[in-house]
Amino acid sequence: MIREMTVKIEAPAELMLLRSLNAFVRELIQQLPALVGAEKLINDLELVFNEAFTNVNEHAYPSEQKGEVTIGIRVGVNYLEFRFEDSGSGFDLEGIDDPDFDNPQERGRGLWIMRNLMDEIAYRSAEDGRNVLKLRKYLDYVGPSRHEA
Amino acid sequence: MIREMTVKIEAPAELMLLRSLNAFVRELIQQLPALVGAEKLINDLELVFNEAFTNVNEHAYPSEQKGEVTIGIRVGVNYLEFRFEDSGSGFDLEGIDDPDFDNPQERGRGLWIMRNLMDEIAYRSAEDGRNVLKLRKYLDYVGPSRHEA
Amino acid sequence: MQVERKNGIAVVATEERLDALVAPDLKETVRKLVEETGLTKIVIDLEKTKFIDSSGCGALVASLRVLMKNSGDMKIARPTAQAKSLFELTRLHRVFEIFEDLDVALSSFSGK
Amino acid sequence: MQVERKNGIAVVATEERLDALVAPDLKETVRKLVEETGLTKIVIDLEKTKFIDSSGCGALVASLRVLMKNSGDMKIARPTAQAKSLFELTRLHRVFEIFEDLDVALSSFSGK
Ligand SMILES: Nc1ncnc2c1ncn2[C@@H]1O[C@H](COP(=O)(O)OP(=O)(O)O)[C@@H](O)[C@H]1O
Ligand SMILES: Nc1ncnc2c1ncn2[C@@H]1O[C@H](COP(=O)(O)OP(=O)(O)O)[C@@H](O)[C@H]1O
Repeated sequence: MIREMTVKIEAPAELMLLRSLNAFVRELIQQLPALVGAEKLINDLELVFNEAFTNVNEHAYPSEQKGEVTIGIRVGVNYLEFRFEDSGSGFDLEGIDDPDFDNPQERGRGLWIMRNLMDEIAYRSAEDGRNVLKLRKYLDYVGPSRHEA
Repeated sequence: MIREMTVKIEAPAELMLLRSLNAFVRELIQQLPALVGAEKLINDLELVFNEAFTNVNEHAYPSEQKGEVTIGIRVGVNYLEFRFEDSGSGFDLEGIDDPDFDNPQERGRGLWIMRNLMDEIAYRSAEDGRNVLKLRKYLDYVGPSRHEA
Repeated sequence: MQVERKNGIAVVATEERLDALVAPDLKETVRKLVEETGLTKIVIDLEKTKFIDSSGCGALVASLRVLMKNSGDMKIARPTAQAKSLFELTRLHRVFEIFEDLDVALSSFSGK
Repeated sequence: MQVERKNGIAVVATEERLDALVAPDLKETVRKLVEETGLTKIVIDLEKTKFIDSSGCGALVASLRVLMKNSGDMKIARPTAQAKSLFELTRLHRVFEIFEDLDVALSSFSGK
């Protein structure tokens, strides 16, 4: 039934879309054979998606001039991948430190959450001004479709 | 706060996406100032979206070879518009009769629902093999953003 | 979907959504009830169904037909506001026998 | 967000989602409580909050700071499984005083 599939969403990076996009992702992934009933994992993946979207909303563009975000959601044979593409300022992922746990700040937990809950995280600022954050989680595939894929 | 916005979704026309797309639309539109608390209207719009997606899933492509659908959701100053674009067989919208109410059939209520619940419905099969169904509902705009738009 | 038997009547309780994803299950459930258990009096309990669409309506029409062909009948119980409004829009409120109360739906069979 | 007073302590009950959409409201609510009513003992009741994210955590950290600066304190009551797991991931379970029971959270102030 389930096969590999990719959904691509182009939208303004507006906070107003946060919950509707989250709802979409949650409804989608909870149907995946590897995730049926896996409440904790579904929560984690929704949270990661939420953090990545919030970051584009908050950091990619100057505040009064929200640009666009292109989101890719890929259901692979044994993984789930989120891609967030913006044409904003970009940043240096490697240069972002872990949160200061001894002196907790208001901000700075988003990337920590993404790094810890996902198996792969990669960020690339391309020459053409497009920045892409790629987040991947491997899932134990269960169900018949591995063979069909 | 709310401005005009367009969200574009490219996805396979798979039934598996029906509920997640519906959830997205519902979450999105229930935040619109004109729709806050308007349960019946929110239900109607979700139903129309649901019918249009189901039709692409069921009719646009041969059954074992589901193609792609491109969905546009446009929040206008005083309207909401759904666009469903497929590259399938296409059909003649004007040629589709109303359901036979005296001899109820299993099928044939989708377009009736869309026609009755929306203010505008238009279908175009373009030369390039793209078919576009456009569904529009005018909303009484409330809130500050009319002036900003 | 949950099926229960009450005095020779099957009560089929549908889930939160009765759409193209589950419409085939509903038809199949009713067909099996008729073929395998011989039950032809069925109440469809829509209490939990917050969302029904044209595919759901289609499955109900198909089920009614199967039951009538087998000298049975189908009643609908406890439709939500969304279901009622869709039945009216599609004129199915004139086709289905609809009850606000499950027990009344059940006892409506006994006259026959 | 709902605010109630119980014996000089404010109980702020957050909604189903505590994300970037409402994090500013929480900070603002706490700031106003302190500035306008002088209340500096606050329990954040997370019972209804099925989803909290880094913005929600940030609003809680900011609130705790404001309260401590005003010689008050903040306790967290009834976190859901999702909230508990996020507090652990972000090590905030060592920063916040967290209670499974709302009354225990409330009475934890009285020792001071
Ligand atoms: N999409 C993005 N575009 C530009 N900068 C970003 C983006 N995502 C993250 N950043 C940068 O990384 C920093 C850390 O992000 P994060 O860990 O999520 O914490 P926070 O968002 O609370 O600051 C941000 O403050 C910002 O400078
Ligand atoms: N996207 C589409 N592509 C091709 N044909 C379509 C499409 N949407 C509708 N149709 C045609 O219009 C007919 C009526 O559709 P509808 O009123 O929704 O009823 P149903 O889907 O139950 O047949 C369909 O049977 C189909 O032939």
